[in-house]
Amino acid sequence: MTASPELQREMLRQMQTIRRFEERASDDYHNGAIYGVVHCYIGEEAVAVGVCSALNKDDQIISNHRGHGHCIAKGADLNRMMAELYGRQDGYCKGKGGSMHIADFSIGMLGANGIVGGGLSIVTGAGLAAQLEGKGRVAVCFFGDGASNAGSFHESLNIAARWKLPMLYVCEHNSWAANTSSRMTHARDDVASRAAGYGIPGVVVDGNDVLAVYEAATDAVARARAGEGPTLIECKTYRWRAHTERPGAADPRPLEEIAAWMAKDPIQHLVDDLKQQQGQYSDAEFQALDDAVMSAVAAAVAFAEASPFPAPEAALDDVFAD
Amino acid sequence: MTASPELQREMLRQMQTIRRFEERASDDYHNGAIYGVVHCYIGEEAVAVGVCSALNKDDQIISNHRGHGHCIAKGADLNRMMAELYGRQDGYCKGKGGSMHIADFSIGMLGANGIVGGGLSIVTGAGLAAQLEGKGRVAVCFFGDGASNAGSFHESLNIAARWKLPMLYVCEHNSWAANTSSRMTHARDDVASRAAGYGIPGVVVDGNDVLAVYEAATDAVARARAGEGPTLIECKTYRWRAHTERPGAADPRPLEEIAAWMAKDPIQHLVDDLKQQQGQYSDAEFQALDDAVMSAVAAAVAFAEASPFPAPEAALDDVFAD
Amino acid sequence: MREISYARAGMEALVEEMRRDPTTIHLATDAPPSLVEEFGEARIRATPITENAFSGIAIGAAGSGLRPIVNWSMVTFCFVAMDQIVNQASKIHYMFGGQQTFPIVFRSSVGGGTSLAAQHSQSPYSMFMNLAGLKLILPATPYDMKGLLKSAIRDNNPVLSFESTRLMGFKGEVPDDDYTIPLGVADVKRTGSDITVVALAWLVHEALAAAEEMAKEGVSVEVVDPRTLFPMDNETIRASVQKTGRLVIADEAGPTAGAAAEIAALVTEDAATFAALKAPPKRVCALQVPIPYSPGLENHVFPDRNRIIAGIREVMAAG
Amino acid sequence: MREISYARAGMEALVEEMRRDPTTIHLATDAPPSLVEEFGEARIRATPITENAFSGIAIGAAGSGLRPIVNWSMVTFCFVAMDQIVNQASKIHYMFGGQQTFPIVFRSSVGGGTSLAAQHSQSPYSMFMNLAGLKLILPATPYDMKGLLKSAIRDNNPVLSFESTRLMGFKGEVPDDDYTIPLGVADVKRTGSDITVVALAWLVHEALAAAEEMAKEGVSVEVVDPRTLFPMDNETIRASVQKTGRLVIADEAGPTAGAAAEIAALVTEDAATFAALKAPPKRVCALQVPIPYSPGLENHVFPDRNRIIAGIREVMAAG
Ligand SMILES: Cc1ncc(C[n+]2csc(CCOP(=O)(O)OP(=O)(O)O)c2C)c(N)n1
Ligand SMILES: Cc1ncc(C[n+]2csc(CCOP(=O)(O)OP(=O)(O)O)c2C)c(N)n1
Ligand SMILES: [Mg+2]
Ligand SMILES: [Mg+2]
Repeated sequence: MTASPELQREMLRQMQTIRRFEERASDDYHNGAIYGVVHCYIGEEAVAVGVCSALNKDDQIISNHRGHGHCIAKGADLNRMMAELYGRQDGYCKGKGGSMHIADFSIGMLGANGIVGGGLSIVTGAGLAAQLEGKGRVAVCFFGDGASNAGSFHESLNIAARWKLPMLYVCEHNSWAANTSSRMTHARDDVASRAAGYGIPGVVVDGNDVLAVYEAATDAVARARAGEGPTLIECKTYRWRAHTERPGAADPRPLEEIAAWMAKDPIQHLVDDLKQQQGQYSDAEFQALDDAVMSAVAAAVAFAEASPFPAPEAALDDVFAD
Repeated sequence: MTASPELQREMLRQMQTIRRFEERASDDYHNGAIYGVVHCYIGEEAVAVGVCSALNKDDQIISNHRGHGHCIAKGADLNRMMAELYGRQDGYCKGKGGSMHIADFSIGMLGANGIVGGGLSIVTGAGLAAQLEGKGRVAVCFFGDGASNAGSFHESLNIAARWKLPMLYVCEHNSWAANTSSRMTHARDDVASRAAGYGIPGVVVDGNDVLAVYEAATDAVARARAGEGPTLIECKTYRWRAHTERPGAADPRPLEEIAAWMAKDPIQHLVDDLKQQQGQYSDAEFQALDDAVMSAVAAAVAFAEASPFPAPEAALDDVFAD
Repeated sequence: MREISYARAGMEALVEEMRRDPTTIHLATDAPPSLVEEFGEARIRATPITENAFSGIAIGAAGSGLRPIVNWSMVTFCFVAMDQIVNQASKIHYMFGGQQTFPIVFRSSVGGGTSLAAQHSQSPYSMFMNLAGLKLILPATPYDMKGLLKSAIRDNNPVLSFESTRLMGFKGEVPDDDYTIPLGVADVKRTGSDITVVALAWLVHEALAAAEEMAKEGVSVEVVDPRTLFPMDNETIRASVQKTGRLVIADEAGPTAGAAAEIAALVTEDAATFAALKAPPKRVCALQVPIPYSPGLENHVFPDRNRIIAGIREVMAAG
Repeated sequence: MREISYARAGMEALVEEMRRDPTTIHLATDAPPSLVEEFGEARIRATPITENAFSGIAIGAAGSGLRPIVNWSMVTFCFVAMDQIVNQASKIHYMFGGQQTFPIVFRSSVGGGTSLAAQHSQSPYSMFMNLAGLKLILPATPYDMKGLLKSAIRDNNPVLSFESTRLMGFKGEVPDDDYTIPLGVADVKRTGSDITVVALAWLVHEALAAAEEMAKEGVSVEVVDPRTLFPMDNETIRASVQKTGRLVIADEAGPTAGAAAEIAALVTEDAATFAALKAPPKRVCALQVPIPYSPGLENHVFPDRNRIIAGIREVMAAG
């Protein structure tokens, strides 16, 4: 299925939001307002947005350590995201989680996760719940090429395939796991080639083409809702920035490789598509979009700054539920 | 490569030894001389014997909870095996291990293992050591269809394939993991179909035909010694007995299924082959072989009975090496 | 009152709670036929041998509105799933700011005594005590098993239920009607005035036997069973030791940084209890070694009523 | 003497031992370029993100004649590998009757203080203390790091090296020549006569600062650093407490069944030490919660010099 013009514009807005949000998060991390660690998704926006555009609000996703893009694409509130990064009371996790643990169960965002491969089985449990509920919900796992080598990938895909769970496993293949190239770690570079062993479709997509991602996801969602089981979608993409924003950390990736991928900017790609398809899309229109996005990010920062730090004793709350 | 007549007779001797050894172990378990748990390999003898016949003494294997067959095929001493089952001082593990933990590092038998999937990575480390040593040694993993769904299968095969380790991964597909049918647990029943995802050969063999297993193993060993990396060999076979020898334990397997597989007895299969190929092989010859095997088993029992129980305080030894 | 076994009591708790609440599901490598018959294959899932995956599946299902009950079978197998327990289940409610509950029970059998050797004879509950975010139960009788397991299933947090291998066939009185035992409440299994024995699981029964024996010598032994390891009922334990002034702790696990160490520490760090102590508290635990196979070796490693008696005598003699 | 950082001291130990023994290999998800350059890709393996597999690979390689050094990076990631640690590495020498040695070092960083939240701020060393069959080191200075890590690499058993995140940049004197520190020997980091503080890793330095502070008030604090958690140097700890009669235990981990509980128990169960105690021993540990992200919350959870001082005052006041 192809995306309507409106949907394409919405996709563009989301991608630009992810980018601007993270540019700001990176700045604020470097100037000390955000703590711990920040992993940026910039360059990979088309994957989260393409997939989530094919979902309903009550469908569920799970993310990994690089979670801002997935959150935003699933509809998370920028204010509460930024407040969480700022470690404030009104953050999604009341300041307990930070960048690596943002979740919003009310919109089906089951959380970022600091453990590579950790989310694969958890979201498979959401797929099981969806199947038992029988209302056609689907569950989606976002994970990296690095995670695809973890045992939990194999265990989860085999179970989901055997139980015909309504799921999408979306591998964001950016060719690097921290500072290790996937050429060092993958017996076969195409992760999708593993799908055959589970008797499920394995699809390779240009992960910088949001419309291609959307189409692949739409097909897989239809398959899942029809009770035909999971699909493995491998999106070839690239992160523009180092593994984390930590100043001075090594980044062994060749500069030409980075430059080549930056030339394939997913946002520019969609802008070009829009211009081509619908002659009327203009630079001015994009500028207006970006202005709106920038205001939303600025508002999120203002919200975060206005939110108090949690009281120290709040550290003792939420260990157990009632 | 086809096995020489002498080798075929040796294979027959080993298979018959496994069977008679375990018949005795089962009896002695039921009469209380052997403790804990005993998992019998009877019906699957052709796998261990076919594979180990393709190995040298300094090649290494690892086993699982169903380990007697692998031990015997790799050349373990029946006396010390039986003494271990009897919990005696002269057992392979000085009475500390029992059936699930027999090992003999001096013959490249890296141990039985009570954790399903636990041995897959350990033996991959032996393969790494063999590669670094550079003397052409290979390492072999025996594991069940149940283990093939564990994360360690995926992690280990991907690494072995990527590093081109000199290894054989031998799946003993007996269609059951304890009381659960592989139809319930495998998205695709053929485990070998997963090899393609790692870019390595995946071979399916009649696991009750020792000569077929031997040929497949010989090819894979040659490939491994040539530095071309691992092979996944799936042997279709069946266990004749319940999952463990525990009296009264449930065995949900259909009687017809058991009967059908018993009709494909791997020992009878080789006897028939020998008779056909070498008209001279006679029932009398087989009888003589069996007599010799029975004496060896009886001698092992006598050895075990003569060996003392370890002193209670020996429980404190061997926690740490010097 | 009717008597049923410890294993049966666990099964009754499970079945009754699964009847009570249709959002409960059961995940294990084995799908017990009686459960499949009553609840169907949709709710009773036979999983591949993937403790890591099906423990994670339980977490995701719990976060999506179900109440999973996982059976790892032996505790041994949970180590394959440890990432999901340590990094996810124990922290997920907290690190997401309490926005979602994760009601899950993870059942497993613990302990030795059946010649299953090192891997299959483990009592590692203390490993989970130092983690925050998990509740831990360790029942010693059929009555406690049923009541605690029901509470665990109704609890909105991940609860680990450690069930003693040695007690599976042990019979005891269990009422017919529905009852629960609150988590975090110890049980004084025998009252006494001279010395407190805090005993866990199988060793509760060995301690009771030891108490019987010591009574003949005129020593009055109080036996306290914490039943829940986290939260631990510090008050009941301290009150008992304040009364008796003496403490022996009996645990089938090794002593080092074990539940027994925690019990010793919680008693001695409390000013009033410390002041009441007449002698050093004593741990009667397994020897700090892996568990060997051969019965003579294995028996040498585990504590039993005789070692508890020796421990009681030692403490009585000390002050 | 030259001063180098704690992290650098670890790297020196690794490099020197890898030069010394060509059977050593290094396994981690990251292959540090300097190591690859010196030792080559064959010995310095960049693994996929498969802590379970590469920990198992280390065991098999060790059993086949190599001496693997594994770096899990954060201790967090070892939970994926727990089956290989708990069910295999700790038991394999014993359950095979001692027929083969398994010389392996598993390195990881522990602790909090860097706003990395619950999963990435763990100090779970006590989980491994209750297991039998593993040696455990926890160095607090560059000197100890280098000497202990060298001993660990030369040891013929699996050794877990827990290395404090907070101390990575901490500098201290380290001699140029080869030296080792035997496993199982505690170090009295400061002598004193009024109270003993047994402190671990980062808290050794906080305890020293607290001691300095208390000296101004005329309280003489002895600071003991066990350095090795298993085997624990019971003698040195007990001797110190027998001298001072008072004990505070400072640990960045939570108290429950933690290393601090073990230290409390080993002190109080010893008759002579128990007799010498003037006040209840006190644990100054992290609060028993997962570690939160926001700095104010995180600081509230961890112990520091101020809480140690408060603990010392409390114990001094008690008797
Ligand atoms: C089990 C585990 N091991 C190691 C790490 C450290 N780590 C964090 S992110 C990362 C790389 C992940 O690569 P990939 O899955 O490809 O995701 P990407 O960062 O490329 O998006 C590593 C090794 C971890 N978080 N979890
Ligand atoms: C991790 C783990 N989970 C569960 C078990 C219990 N268990 C022992 S053997 C077995 C079945 C193994 O099946 P398979 O691998 O096919 O080997 P087979 O017994 O058929 O030879 C199970 C579930 C175990 N030993 N380890
Ligand atoms: Mg990647
Ligand atoms: Mg099987």
